Amino acid sequence: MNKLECNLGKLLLKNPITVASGTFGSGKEFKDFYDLSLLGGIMVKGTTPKKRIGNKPQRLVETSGGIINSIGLANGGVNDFINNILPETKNYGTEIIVNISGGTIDDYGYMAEKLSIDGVSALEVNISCPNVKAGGITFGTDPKMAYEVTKMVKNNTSKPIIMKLSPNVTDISIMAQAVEGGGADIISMINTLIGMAIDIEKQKPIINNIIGGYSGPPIKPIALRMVYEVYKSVNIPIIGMGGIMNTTDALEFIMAGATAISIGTANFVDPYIPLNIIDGIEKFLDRKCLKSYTQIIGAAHR
Amino acid sequence: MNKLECNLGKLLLKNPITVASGTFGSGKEFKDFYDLSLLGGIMVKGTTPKKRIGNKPQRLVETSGGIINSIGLANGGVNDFINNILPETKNYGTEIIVNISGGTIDDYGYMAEKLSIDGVSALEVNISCPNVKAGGITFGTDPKMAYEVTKMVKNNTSKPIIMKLSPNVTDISIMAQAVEGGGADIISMINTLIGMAIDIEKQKPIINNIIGGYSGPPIKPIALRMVYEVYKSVNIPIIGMGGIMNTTDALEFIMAGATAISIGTANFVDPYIPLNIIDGIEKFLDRKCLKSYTQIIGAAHR
Amino acid sequence: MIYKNYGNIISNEPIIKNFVYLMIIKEKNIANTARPGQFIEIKTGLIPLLRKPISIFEVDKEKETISILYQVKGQGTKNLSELTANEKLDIIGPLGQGFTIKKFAKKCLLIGGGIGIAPLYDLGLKLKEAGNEIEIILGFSCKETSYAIDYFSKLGPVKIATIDGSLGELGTVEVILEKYNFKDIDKAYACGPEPMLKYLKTLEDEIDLELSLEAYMGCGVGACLSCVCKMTDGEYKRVCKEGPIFQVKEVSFDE
Amino acid sequence: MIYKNYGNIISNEPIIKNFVYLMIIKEKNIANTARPGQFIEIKTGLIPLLRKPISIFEVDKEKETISILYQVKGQGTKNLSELTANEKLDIIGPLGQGFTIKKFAKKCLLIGGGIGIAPLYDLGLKLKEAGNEIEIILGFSCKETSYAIDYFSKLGPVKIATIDGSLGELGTVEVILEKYNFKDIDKAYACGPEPMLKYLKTLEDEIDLELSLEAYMGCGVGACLSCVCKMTDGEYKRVCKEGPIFQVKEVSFDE
Ligand SMILES: Cc1cc2nc3c(=O)[nH]c(=O)nc-3n(C[C@H](O)[C@H](O)[C@H](O)COP(=O)(O)OP(=O)(O)OC[C@H]3O[C@@H](n4cnc5c(N)ncnc54)[C@H](O)[C@@H]3O)c2cc1C
Ligand SMILES: Cc1cc2nc3c(=O)[nH]c(=O)nc-3n(C[C@H](O)[C@H](O)[C@H](O)COP(=O)(O)OP(=O)(O)OC[C@H]3O[C@@H](n4cnc5c(N)ncnc54)[C@H](O)[C@@H]3O)c2cc1C
Ligand SMILES: Cc1cc2nc3c(=O)[nH]c(=O)nc-3n(C[C@H](O)[C@H](O)[C@H](O)COP(=O)(O)O)c2cc1C
Ligand SMILES: Cc1cc2nc3c(=O)[nH]c(=O)nc-3n(C[C@H](O)[C@H](O)[C@H](O)COP(=O)(O)O)c2cc1C
Ligand code: FES
Ligand code: FES
Repeated sequence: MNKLECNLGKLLLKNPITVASGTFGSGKEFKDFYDLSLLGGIMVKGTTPKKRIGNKPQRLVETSGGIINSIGLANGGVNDFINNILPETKNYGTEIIVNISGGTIDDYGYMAEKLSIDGVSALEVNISCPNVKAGGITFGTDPKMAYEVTKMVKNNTSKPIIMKLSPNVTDISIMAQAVEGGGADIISMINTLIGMAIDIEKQKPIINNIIGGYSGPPIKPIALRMVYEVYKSVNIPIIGMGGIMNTTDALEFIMAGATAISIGTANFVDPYIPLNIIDGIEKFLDRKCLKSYTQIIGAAHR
Repeated sequence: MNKLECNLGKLLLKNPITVASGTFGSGKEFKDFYDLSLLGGIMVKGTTPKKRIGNKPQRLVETSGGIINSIGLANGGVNDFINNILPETKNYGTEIIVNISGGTIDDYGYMAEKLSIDGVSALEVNISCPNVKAGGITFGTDPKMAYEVTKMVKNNTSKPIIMKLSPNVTDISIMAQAVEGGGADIISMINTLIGMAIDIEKQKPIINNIIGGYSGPPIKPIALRMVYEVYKSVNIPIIGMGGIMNTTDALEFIMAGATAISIGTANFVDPYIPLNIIDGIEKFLDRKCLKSYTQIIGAAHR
Repeated sequence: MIYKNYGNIISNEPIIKNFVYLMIIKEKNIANTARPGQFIEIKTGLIPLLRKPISIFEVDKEKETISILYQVKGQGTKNLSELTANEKLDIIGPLGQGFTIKKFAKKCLLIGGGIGIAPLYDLGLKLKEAGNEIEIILGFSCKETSYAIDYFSKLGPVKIATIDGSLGELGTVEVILEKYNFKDIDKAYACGPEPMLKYLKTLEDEIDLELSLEAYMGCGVGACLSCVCKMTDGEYKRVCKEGPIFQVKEVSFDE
Repeated sequence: MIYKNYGNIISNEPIIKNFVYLMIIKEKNIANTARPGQFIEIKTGLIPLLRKPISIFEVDKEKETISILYQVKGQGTKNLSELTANEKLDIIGPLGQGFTIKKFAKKCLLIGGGIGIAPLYDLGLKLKEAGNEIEIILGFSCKETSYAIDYFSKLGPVKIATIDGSLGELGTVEVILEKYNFKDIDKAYACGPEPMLKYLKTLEDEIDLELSLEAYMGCGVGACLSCVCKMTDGEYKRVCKEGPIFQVKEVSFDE
């Protein structure tokens, strides 16, 4: 048996290492570096019902050892994705997980239905975006709205659905239970924390959108704690992410309760990090004489 | 006029640089390094109604460029503080701000009354602790409980009261408005974020208490964003903190809306950081030809 | 093809200490494939986390080296300046699109402001190789902080402007361009600070101009969409992928 | 008095490369006031953020130097090992309480396990100065990873145990202590890994023993309450302030 075979219920990955939405494009940009079929899966850049040009730059800045971004979900829209991107991603030999975002609950249903097609292995539902009908409150910070989005997606697709939790909440377990109740097959977590940086010379926020999503190494302890909490609260598998840079980080997430992990910001630092982690986990298992990485999922709870 | 004179409403500081509760003891431990009267104020280590021995070690670990701690509010209790610590702190020539914690709302009232004595310049109310009567929900994550604590403290003291907000909430503005409504004179923010770290060799959480408070440079962008948001939501002054290591960090907080700032984890790295920042802010003001640092409070909002 | 390789530092010398450095790096694949205007992304140390985009200053295919000319700004470029010969350098490249290179009927003009001169030197060499005559305009803050003029002198006549007038004309490259006779020029190329580029935009009808733009980069390979700049048609393009070279008429500097 | 000063590194030599190093630092104030058993907190680089507690291995008041003997474990000690002579070192110290030093009626025994031998050498020197005779027991994993034995040989007879038996007796210091005749010993001092300390705790009625403890430190000066260890009376004491030296009877290793 393959030591790294990864069973996420309705979704099977050849290994538990995926790359996080928004940090890997559709994969194309990384093809020069390595054979994408080595990855467990690719979460493609967030897709929306219609084309979005995204936010005014400056969209990204490094701060405090991490980065803040506010891209504004720039993308060509779901039709463009289906017509122009999906045909290529089908050939990558890895699971293609499409990350979807919307401004209304109906948007999510529309996207789910549209994407219930060949070449899409699963849908990852980004609920860290504002509900335009609820005064801009983020779907992912209100358990009822998160539940509604989950149910809507569930009702419009038979693909495995991965609900992606926002960490900007008081109680992450309540959010996890809400999406589990709504029919989520898998939880991915965490999305970015909200942060900002100020240019003291200009006396202005650096990111044009003022605030942005904070990611990278600094958010790891928070992400890890949340995975640990959610593992105790739900019965569906977790894809853990947030600042994973190396094998140790990845193993921490697995021991906290993640069945798979996702590499985000690290892809900018060194595109080979996902492969290094696959290799590193194999070596760790060998050193500990373990037959499958699944033996250490949630180990820190014992 | 003194460029750094700091007016927090009922509380006046000679300069806006204070040191954060739990990172500076009662000041005594830093007396060898410099004259404590140079500081704007000292937030002393958290005090509780009764003596607490604190959590089992390991209580602290460095991770991801910051630290996680779970000291467990170890302290001698409020009477010990009044009898054995306050007589000494009175001579430091700086404002002594007593940080109080409790397990019930009455605890806070009791502490507020007890500490309404000479030598105490203000009370800083730590609401990042569990309410034992409400199933362990943290006071600082529920606006109603935060409001109740504020009112209770207010009713039991005429000292200026500083409500210290927890960042582990969905909407920090609601919390800020709740304590303002309860009668808070000042807000201090942020307390630590909840984080964890796992020892992959032992396959166990590193901190004995499993989770702990995450502080230091990595939390700065989150703290800054929260100060920025709260500045827009309330009319009382803010003492900003969270990962401040140098003059630039301090100025960012001031421009985000903080009237004073507090240095925490940085004291462990270099005890002279508070003095370096006082000096650095003066130089910045000179360079920009500003007469008072108050001219840049909230500058990033303009 | 984009490579991620460890180059070997051949030398790293200050042109002006703590300010501008020239580093020569041996890296076969990048040296063999890079075109003028392209850049590399360098991991300068543990912190900063992100790689830093730096233009290719010169390529020596025979020696299989590239060189970079860089200015120390913050931690990343400071780290770079502290590296020494024989150390390894983690680089990704070549990245982005290059400048147009061909034989033009009339002369070519290179316009560089400050460290923006960096991508223009290799361009000049290749334009010359292609049989073009070249004129150069460079702008610096003052004589003491001017550099690499000797390199450009090898390409053709150099005009200089400094803000304090300590070298060449007093002012920015604008003062030279205002009275410049573009009749002999078929094609111009420019790189420099934003005010300079905005000024050049006003000349778009007088002169056929390619600009090398800067933008804050996350990935450098087109994946993160952070490095965009606005086009006249309202769309955003990626400086790291469709750029850093753009036609002046394409780009919009209105916010 | 606690000082925060920049010491000057006189030398930093591997005793065993990538494993154990000896660094000599010139810092007048600490050299003049440090007592055996005290330690310093060193800022080893940008990352790790926290200072690292390291015992004082030897003091030379005349030369105004202190030395440290340290083992490379993670990033902090790795940073230390890469420093070279004439670099500055940001240190705070001397910290904590020292060992008891006086003239005892009978002999003194030093018991060190691994890098735990570090605080014992200066102690031995000062005990000898005070007129005591000294015996030493040291434990290592194997011959190849043993070190500094030559230093201790200057103090008195040294007995050694190694886990693999490649030097001295086979096993830990326990195998030597089990058959040790404590009759001639008035006072013992120990520092080493936790299992060794726990074993020594079982000897508390046989021998008057002082232990040097370790605990994860935040501030190093008594302010953060992170470095505590349990006492037999149920209270916690701070290793950095009341310690690192404790009487074996005070401390509790339960749980
Ligand atoms: C395509 C391109 C080519 C460049 N070529 C050169 C060159 O040949 N020589 C040279 O000296 N400089 C060049 N730069 C600029 C160089 O990238 C920045 O000076 C450098 O990143 C500064 O990093 P720092 O850590 O030293 O300073 P910081 O203090 O981090 O930043 C100083 C300024 O540099 C810019 N900067 C910082 N990080 C990035 C980033 N990740 N991406 C883009 N800009 C950033 C920002 O505007 C920032 O305000 C180029 C930039 C781009 C986009
Ligand atoms: C009072 C005291 C005296 C010491 N004297 C010596 C000495 O003379 N020579 C020597 O080689 N070592 C000594 N140590 C141990 C030394 O402090 C650690 O080996 C060092 O901190 C490891 O840091 P690192 O970054 O290299 O490794 P890391 O990978 O960070 O840690 C390795 C292990 O070292 C310990 N450690 C890490 N950080 C700290 C910290 N801030 N405080 C306490 N322990 C920590 C932890 O147990 C950790 O598991 C002493 C420790 C204490 C408490
Ligand atoms: C530039 C950038 C763009 C992102 N875009 C998306 C997105 O479109 N949809 C989404 O769900 N998450 C997005 N994310 C969040 C990441 O997928 C991931 O959850 C987060 O960055 C934490 O992981 P990391 O610390 O490893 O980067 C983005 C992150 C970054 C840095
Ligand atoms: C070791 C330690 C102990 C702390 N103890 C307290 C405390 O008793 N009461 C309190 O309100 N905050 C406490 N804090 C939180 C700090 O006062 C501060 O809010 C937080 O650390 C963020 O600032 P920093 O990143 O500058 O450290 C403690 C923090 C640390 C690191
Ligand atoms: S830097 Fe990521 S798309 Fe250009
Ligand atoms: S390390 Fe802070 S009290 Fe000992």
